[in-house]
Amino acid sequence: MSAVSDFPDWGDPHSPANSYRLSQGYITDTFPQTSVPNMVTAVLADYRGYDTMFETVVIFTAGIAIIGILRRYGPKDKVIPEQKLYKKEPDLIVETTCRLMIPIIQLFALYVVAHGHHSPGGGFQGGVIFGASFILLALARDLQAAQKWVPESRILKLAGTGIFIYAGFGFLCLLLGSNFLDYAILHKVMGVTPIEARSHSMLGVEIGVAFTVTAIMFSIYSNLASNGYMKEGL
Amino acid sequence: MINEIICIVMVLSGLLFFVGGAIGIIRFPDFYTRMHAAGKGDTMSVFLILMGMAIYQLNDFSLANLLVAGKIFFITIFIMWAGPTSTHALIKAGIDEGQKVWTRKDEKGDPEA
Amino acid sequence: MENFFTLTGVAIFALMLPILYRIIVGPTAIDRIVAVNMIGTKTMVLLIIIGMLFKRVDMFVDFALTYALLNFIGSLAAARFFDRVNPEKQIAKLETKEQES
Amino acid sequence: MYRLSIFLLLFGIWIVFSGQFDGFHLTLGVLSAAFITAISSSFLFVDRSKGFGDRLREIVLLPGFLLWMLYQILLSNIHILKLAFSSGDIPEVQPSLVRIKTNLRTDFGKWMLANSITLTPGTITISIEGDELLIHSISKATTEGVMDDSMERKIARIFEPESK
Repeated sequence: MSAVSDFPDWGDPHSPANSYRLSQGYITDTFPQTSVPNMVTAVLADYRGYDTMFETVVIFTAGIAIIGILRRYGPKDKVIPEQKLYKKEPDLIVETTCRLMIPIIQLFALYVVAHGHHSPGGGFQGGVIFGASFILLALARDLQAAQKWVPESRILKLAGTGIFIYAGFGFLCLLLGSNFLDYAILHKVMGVTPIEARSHSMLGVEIGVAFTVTAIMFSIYSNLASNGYMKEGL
Repeated sequence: MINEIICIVMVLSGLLFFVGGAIGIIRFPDFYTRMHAAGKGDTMSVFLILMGMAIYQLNDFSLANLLVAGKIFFITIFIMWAGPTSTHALIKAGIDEGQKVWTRKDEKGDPEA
Repeated sequence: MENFFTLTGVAIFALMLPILYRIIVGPTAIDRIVAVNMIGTKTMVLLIIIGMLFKRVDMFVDFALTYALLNFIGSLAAARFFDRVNPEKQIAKLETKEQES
Repeated sequence: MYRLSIFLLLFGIWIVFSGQFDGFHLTLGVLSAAFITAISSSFLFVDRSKGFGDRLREIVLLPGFLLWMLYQILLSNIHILKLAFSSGDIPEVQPSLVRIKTNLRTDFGKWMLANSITLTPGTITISIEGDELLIHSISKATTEGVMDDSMERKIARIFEPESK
């Protein structure tokens, strides 16, 4: 308790963490270099681009591992005994509420992805919210209804697309004669100043992350909820 | 100034309803009656507290503050929209789980079966 | 006004304690879930108050909305889980018991 | 027509969320709203047979109903507060299960009725089966209150004017 009172104040510019040389560099240089007001996003998606890219790959690997461990392929036409247990007609009240809520949640998820520059948020968080909207659909109706949008065959494709977008930005930089994930060179393609190019590329990268996280979120939920049969869920 | 007074009154009455819900969830006899305290005590108090905040936010009027107040209002709508549904879902789950409905013993004194 | 918001936050935090009692004692699992749901709602209000204190409400509103959403999904998922545990309908049974008494 | 109104609605919500009015963010908003309209426009407004006049009447009459609802929520909270602070083992609490029939036909009307019953003092809807609602009521007075159909008539006046 007494140690807590010795902590520096929240947002104190003179606290040890803020007065260190490296942090000073980030705090003063981030906006002129990238035109992104939110430093966290800039550090995450630009200065430490490699790190975030392989975080996305880690999530992808986790998704593959979940599918490999949990997914069970029962016989095609035999009725699985547990399947009868899961059968349940959708509840009218829950279904109507979720039906009216889902488009707005999806819009909110896209807002979180798109405004990672200005407010807290970005690919990971937006992806989780977008995945949550599909989970809500699966809870309100049944797993089939949600799988109409995210079928099993499409999950890995979507997740792969996300990583492909992220790495694609890196290789595009490489092709144009700069370092891997050094977005400033992309101004030749985008037709804006190098500083704005960095900002816009961060958005592209975040979209890639969001794809992966959405797909893997839903995959984890549907595998866990249906005991790996992907038929009738929770 | 008038905004601050409205805000204080609204937040205090919201807190009062929170107290009602909290005491209700301790004192009421069975799951279903507790559900009444949980489901209703929360919606109105959240509405009052958040609207008080939104009104306080409009104290120095600008477009940005108006939009933030709009967002707070949006959360309020979300709560009042989702609250009844989760109440309903949980009480239905209680029925399906086989919770007993508590009934008052008769005045004549024959105990419940 | 700042002090008022701080006190409100402390009061809401104190109101979580009785509900915590219900989580610990609560006779059945579903009582505990209801209590957790209530605490989630209070946490959402608390987030907005923290935003007011830090003068960054525009940020904390997003947190609060996400928190409310996840709280809602959590309670729905718990409710469906109880449906699955006891799939046969209990309503008819309950009503007969009601008429007997 | 419906898709266009959904798109405009979503774009309005986006503007409230976003709060940034430069071209870049507005373009993102248009793209996002169009994307959501494309993938999930089937969720909002299921009943597409209603004409423009019906929708206009709903929009005009809905705020009055919501205000009345707000008053009911206030009443129900005061009711809970009174119960919570009453002494002894709360003699007013006499729970019972009630079944009522409704004449509303559409799913949305039933949803509205169920939520309204949940928010009015002392009653919670447990389930809807067909046109029967199972309701948990906390005391004798609220049981009588839920039996009369004034609320149902209010809802029917807004959403299903032909059915009363």
